[in-house]
Amino acid sequence: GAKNNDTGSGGGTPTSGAPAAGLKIGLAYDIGGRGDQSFNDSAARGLDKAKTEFGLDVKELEATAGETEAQKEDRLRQLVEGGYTTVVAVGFAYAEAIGKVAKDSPEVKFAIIDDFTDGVDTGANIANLTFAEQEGSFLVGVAAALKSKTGNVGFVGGVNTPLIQKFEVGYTAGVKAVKADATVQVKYLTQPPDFTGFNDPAKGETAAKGMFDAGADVVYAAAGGSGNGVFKTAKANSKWGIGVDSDQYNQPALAEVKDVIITSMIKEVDVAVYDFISSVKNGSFKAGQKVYDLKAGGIDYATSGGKIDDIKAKIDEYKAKIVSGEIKVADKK
Amino acid sequence: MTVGGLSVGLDTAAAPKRGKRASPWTYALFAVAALAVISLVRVTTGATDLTSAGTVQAALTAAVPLAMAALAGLWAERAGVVNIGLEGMMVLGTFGAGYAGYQWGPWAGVVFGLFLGVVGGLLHAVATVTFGVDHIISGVAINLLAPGAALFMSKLYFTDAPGGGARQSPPIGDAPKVTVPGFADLMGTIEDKHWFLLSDLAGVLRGLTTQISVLTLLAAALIIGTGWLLWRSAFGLRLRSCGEAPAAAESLGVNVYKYKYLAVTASGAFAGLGGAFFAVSSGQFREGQTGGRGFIGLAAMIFGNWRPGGLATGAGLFGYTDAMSLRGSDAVHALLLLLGIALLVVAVTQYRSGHHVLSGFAAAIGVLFGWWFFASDEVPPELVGAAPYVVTLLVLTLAAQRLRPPKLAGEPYRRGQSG
Amino acid sequence: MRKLTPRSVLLGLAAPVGALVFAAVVSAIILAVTGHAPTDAVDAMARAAERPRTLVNAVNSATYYYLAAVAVAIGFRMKLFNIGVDGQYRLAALLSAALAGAAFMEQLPSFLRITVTIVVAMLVGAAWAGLAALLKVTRGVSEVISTIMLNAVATYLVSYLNRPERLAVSTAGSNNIGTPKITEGGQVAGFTVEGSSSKLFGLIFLAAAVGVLYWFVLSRTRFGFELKATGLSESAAVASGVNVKKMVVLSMLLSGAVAGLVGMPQLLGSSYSYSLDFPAGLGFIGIAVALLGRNHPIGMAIAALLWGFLANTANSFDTSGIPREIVDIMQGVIVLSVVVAYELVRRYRVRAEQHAVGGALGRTKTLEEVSS
Amino acid sequence: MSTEPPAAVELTGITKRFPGVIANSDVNITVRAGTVHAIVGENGAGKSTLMKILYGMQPPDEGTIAVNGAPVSFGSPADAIRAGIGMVHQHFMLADNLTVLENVVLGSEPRKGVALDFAAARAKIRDISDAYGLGVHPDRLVDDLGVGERQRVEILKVLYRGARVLILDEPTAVLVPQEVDELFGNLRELKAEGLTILFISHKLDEVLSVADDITVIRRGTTVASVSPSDVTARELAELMVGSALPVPELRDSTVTAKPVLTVKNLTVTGADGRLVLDDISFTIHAGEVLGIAGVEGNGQAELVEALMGIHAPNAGRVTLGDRAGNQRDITRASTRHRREAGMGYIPEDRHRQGVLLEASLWENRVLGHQTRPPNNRGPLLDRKGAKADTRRIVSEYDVRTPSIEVNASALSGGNQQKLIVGREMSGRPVVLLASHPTRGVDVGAQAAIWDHIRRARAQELAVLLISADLDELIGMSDTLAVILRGRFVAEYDPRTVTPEQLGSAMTGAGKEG
Ligand SMILES: Nc1ncnc2c1ncn2[C@@H]1O[C@H](COP(=O)(O)OP(=O)(O)OP(=O)(O)O)[C@@H](O)[C@H]1O
Ligand SMILES: Nc1ncnc2c1ncn2[C@@H]1O[C@H](COP(=O)(O)OP(=O)(O)OP(=O)(O)O)[C@@H](O)[C@H]1O
Ligand SMILES: [Mg+2]
Ligand SMILES: [Mg+2]
Repeated sequence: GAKNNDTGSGGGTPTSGAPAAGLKIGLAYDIGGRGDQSFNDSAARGLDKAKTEFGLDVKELEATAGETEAQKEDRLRQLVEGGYTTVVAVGFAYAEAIGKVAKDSPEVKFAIIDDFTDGVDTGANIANLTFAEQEGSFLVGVAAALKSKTGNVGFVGGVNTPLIQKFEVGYTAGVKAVKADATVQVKYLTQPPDFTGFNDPAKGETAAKGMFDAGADVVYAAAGGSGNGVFKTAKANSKWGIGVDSDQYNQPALAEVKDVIITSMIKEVDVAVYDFISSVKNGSFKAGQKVYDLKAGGIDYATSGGKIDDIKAKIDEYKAKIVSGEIKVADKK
Repeated sequence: MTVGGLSVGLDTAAAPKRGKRASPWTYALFAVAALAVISLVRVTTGATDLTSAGTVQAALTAAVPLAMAALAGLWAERAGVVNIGLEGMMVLGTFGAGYAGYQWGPWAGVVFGLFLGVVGGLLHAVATVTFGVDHIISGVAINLLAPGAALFMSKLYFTDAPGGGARQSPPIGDAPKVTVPGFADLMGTIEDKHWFLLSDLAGVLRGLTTQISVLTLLAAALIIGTGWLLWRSAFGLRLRSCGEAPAAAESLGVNVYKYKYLAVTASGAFAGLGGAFFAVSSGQFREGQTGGRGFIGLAAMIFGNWRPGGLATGAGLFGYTDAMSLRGSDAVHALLLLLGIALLVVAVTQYRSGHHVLSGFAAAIGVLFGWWFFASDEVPPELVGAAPYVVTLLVLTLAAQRLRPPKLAGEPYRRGQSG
Repeated sequence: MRKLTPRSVLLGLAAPVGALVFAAVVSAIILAVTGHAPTDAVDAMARAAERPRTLVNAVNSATYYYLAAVAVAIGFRMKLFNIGVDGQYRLAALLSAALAGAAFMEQLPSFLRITVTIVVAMLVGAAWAGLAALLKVTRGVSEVISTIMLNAVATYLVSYLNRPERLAVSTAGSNNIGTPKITEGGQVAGFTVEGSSSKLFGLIFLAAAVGVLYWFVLSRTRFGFELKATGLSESAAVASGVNVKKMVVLSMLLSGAVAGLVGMPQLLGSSYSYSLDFPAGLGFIGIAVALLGRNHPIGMAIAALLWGFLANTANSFDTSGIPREIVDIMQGVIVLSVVVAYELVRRYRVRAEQHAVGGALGRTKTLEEVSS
Repeated sequence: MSTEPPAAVELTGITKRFPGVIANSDVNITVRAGTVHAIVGENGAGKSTLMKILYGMQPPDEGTIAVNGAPVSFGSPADAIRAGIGMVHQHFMLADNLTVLENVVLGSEPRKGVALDFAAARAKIRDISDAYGLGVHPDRLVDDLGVGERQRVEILKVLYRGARVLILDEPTAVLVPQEVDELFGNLRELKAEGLTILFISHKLDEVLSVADDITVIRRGTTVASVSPSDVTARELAELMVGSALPVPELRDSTVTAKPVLTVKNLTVTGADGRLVLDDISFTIHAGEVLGIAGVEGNGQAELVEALMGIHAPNAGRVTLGDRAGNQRDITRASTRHRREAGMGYIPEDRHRQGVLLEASLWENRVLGHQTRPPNNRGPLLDRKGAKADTRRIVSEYDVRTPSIEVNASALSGGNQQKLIVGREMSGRPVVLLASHPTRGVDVGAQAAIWDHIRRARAQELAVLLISADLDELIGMSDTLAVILRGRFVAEYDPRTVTPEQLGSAMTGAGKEG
């Protein structure tokens, strides 16, 4: 029934190039949804910004743990059927589903965050918004190595997935780039399909404490909500932590421990979402992969709190090298 | 029925030997011997984390909610009600602690978490005691209901709260922590010397005296208090009689329903407290933060033979291995050697008491672990986390199953139906 | 299974219907109290029920819920609590997916390839469950604990194996990771349903066959009788020549084998690969469905369909602005109220039965009759 | 009459209805203070129900209770206890996992603050135990006690609460004569102290020997109040059932020379390493009943379980002969093989081993015979065949039930027992292990069960009979052996032996034989 929506979406011809008036945006979140204070929230911020600016009609749906692809697909289809002609899927779990739905609804513009798999979620009406997390992680790795007095730093990953491994790989490379003989302790809190590792500050605390006890003095928490535990124990032990996804120094929930957060690896999902919506809005939609990396400004590191002011120049040096392509950061071990 | 319905297999393990219970000295001696073995492994492998204060502290933190869940199970089952809904009640506790905690401080959180646990317990009591519903079914229903309700309420109350979100509460302050001044430092100095046995003992003691949350102390008091109340008081005798022979209790004028209600409600309270402990110690409520610990708590209770000391040991063992697997990977690698040695010791003792098959089995696994230790530098990181589960399974397999569950736990009971 | 009379049918329906109404009322109250319109929820469900795609998805979900429930029920019938269906099916799905996706399998004719995949899944599930059975009969380890532990161990094992250097392949640009995709010959074709983009799982017939087999074995065979007898009274079963140890091992193996099937409809009918987003936690849903369906082959089927429908209406609730968590709450309330209702009906039945027995005995005679 | 002290207990117009049954209807009983008052009646006559009403466990639908002349109304046993009434139940009401002390003080614990005052409790229990010669040790686990001791713990429980009126519901069913004598000694002592005792028993000679007054209950109502000096056991029985008392006896010997069950040097050790069966040897021939007498807990249960293959023996040999006389070693055979080879089994505890309470009667017919026609066809159940055969058993063995589809739990104990006997006989056994086949069964059913055993014996059935009822043992056996502490200590000719001789051999007091 995809054809029926042609009139519903304002009567415009659904080809790229023609700006649509009164855009209806559907957003399908990953597990956690709006309010997860992390990845999904970041996407929500982008949506909110677009909404206030363009006055959109939006619909937000979220995933449940343990659901199947059919349910994800159903979610996207419900959005399409509801007349939402611009659909954003947050998270790689939507890869297969978006591929199928997009094929059936060529008039709808889709975007998927964090995935670009050829033949699965690619098509003329899909934008694949991916991030070079390894590059940002590299920079905070540099910061960690420069700040560390012991030459021993840590990485706490929430759940052992390829996505989080990207963070680890980049981080380790960053550390080694500064101090080749530095030790990087690595710990993942849980293994899939147990995704509680993103949600268990107590585990984060235990893991980080172990790292501090073993001589680390900076720990990078790529662990969603479990990062809170990392920062808490860093504070209790007068050590440092590094945040992830957004500038965690400024997160209200972390106000009490923010002075140990020296920097954060920023992944601008909000920017990606906003960019995508405005591209549809002004008719400049482009299918295919759009990489948000350091160069594109989709990835960055935070300086709030001023803890790394002394080494900022050094970090920026590395940043420039990555942007210029002089340093290539691998995203896999 | 609670051990899993069937009693088959229990006869194959050594039968419960009654008679004298081991004296405290025997236990102490056993503990020292075990520590010596661990120390030996620590010295040979250099994995200081095996007995470091940090490990002990982390083990305590991990063990406390488990112990609370196990204690909750103990209260219910001693009164004859199986409570598999612990997980759900813990979830209610985490939410309660988050809700009250961010508004009125951690203690309010503890109290309200406990209160919501009580609500869950009451629901279970109404279903099982009044309506005679199968205990397992009621528990499963509560496990379905509670997380849904918690998330539902969390979205309702926390979404717009400052620093909160749809799935997490705003931050709660932490409960106070205490350190024994002077002593802890002294132990620290000894620990750093890495002497055989002495440093290990110091590490353990330091872990037990440094930065201990008041909630941990509360939990310890509750475990001891439960032991006293259930086995030394008239109230406890009546409560236990409801799990052993409710008909007899009723015929002596004990109001069985009342005690079952009390026990299951208390069970809910303990589970809620365990949940609150999660929230308060990690600084906020988070959806799903109990992560199935209610079930592990139940396992700890069975492991501990429905006794406070036993369940504390079970929770401690699990907490210890869990803490170790989350901390360095070295310690888990060293654990392979430790397990190997322990299994060989078991093999020898079993051989001497005539259980040749079991002895051979233990020896084989022991050698396997030893070989794994020497043939590798580390346990694959994906497998490290399995340590607590594997160790629990191994201990259960090799320890004789001298379990004595309350006789009528899980059996529906109706007033005036006996005799 | 009793004789069907109008009264017994009515009694049989009273419990579930009454409970469903009660659950609906409770959910409505919760919604109303929290400022949502219960009518919106009804609306959303009605719309979901009209949408062929949702119905197909519901039936598809019910397919594996049902398999999980049967796996659980086999143990439950003899008071054996296989909490480990979850770990069993995940491990089985991973290993059989790796096998089915392997290049050499492509040589095989399609039917054989699918059969081998399914058989391997059953074997893996049975083996993992067999571990718990072994621990129980040789060492008396409670299967409740051992299966909880084995679930966790399976999680770690799966994540160890699901790596590019072991069984998985990683695809460029993808953040997912899983076994190689099963090519067409290894897939089970689904059924196209008019108006639905989802296909009905071809393996729905497998689930149905398992259900029929379950019914047949339990009610028509000696094995089933012995299973039930053991569940009702272990000591009486032993005295009657039932080898309970053997029964524990057998039923645990069977339960594990059926658990191994749980992942198959999804794997061979939709995912074609075991990856990070393969559905998890189905074992626990199976417990709820088995309990709700009272271990009865048809009861569980109805429960599975109900569960599947509720799970697939969550999206519709979301669209209507109703918090999707209400589904969990409804499910919990349904289980509780159904069992309470069953218990009340059961009590009524027992009284009626005693009444009948009393009547047959003709116990009450007058004093004159007695003394004459 | 007005000078007489008020009656200790007066039950007036008590009526109690259960679904489909009137358990008590207009019962009137007056119990004089300081007497032993016996209540007799067949199974299901309503004796226990009446006593439960007096003990506050069930409310009467109609009628009043007066204690010492004052009307009372009991909402729970606690009220009855307060009024000085104590009850020892038909089935033990003890928690196995608790100690004697805990069992005794439960519900009226001496306290020191919140704590249970163990010292005080222990002292008081010792005092009572010594005063009445009960010989009870407060700190033993009830699980470790024999039946006689448990009985005494039950009595101690009542005395501990200072009861003035004792209800004893079938206290002697599980006791041997010596224990019964001891118990009666205790009762007389209690009576001398001014206590009043309500006593229920199916053993009429006991009743006659100990009671001061006897009330006969029939079908829920009082039919007679007699004094023991005025009636004989036979007359009493006729009052109870309206027919003559059945006598267990075997008319003539059917013993053949064909050995059926041969046991050689059977030895079994218990879980704690103790010898529970020590070198037992015997042979039962076709058409022979071997009776085994013994105080409960001397190895009878282990013997039966070893013979049924439920527990493996440590040493010894068991051989079973079939109808053709072929001998087979079954020492290591499984329970199923033994059953298929022709062993029938009437267990002592029907609820534990005999029936599935929550299964229909026809499923209970299948139980234990699931591998043989008419219940199966290969691996499949033959539901039709099983149901038809169940109907046959129900009518042949007079099982009172409206249908074969009701659950076994709906049947009274006696009817359950008849079903079990019918089932085991239908398996065409070559040997029947019968443990207490008539325990707790009323006289009518008893006679029927004995009759069935007799008839099967005439057709060359070999029977191992274990019973606590010595009359039954003596009357039904061709040979009698006495078991004590796991050994056969004596053998008797049932035609010449007296219950007293048996009793002393069972307790190790006698040394003849
Ligand atoms: N507590 C109870 N609840 C329901 N029914 C009961 C109860 N007690 C007894 N009955 C019913 O009463 C009947 C027989 O009771 P009762 O136990 O007195 O029989 P009995 O012949 O004395 O058996 P037994 O010899 O085992 O004592 C059965 O129909 C049984 O179902
Ligand atoms: N709780 C109950 N529910 C239903 N019926 C019952 C219950 N208790 C007893 N009955 C009925 O009342 C009748 C009287 O039972 P009661 O136990 O008083 O008999 P009794 O005289 O003690 O028999 P026995 O000599 O076998 O002990 C039983 O046969 C049974 O049918
Ligand atoms: Mg009775
Ligand atoms: Mg009675």
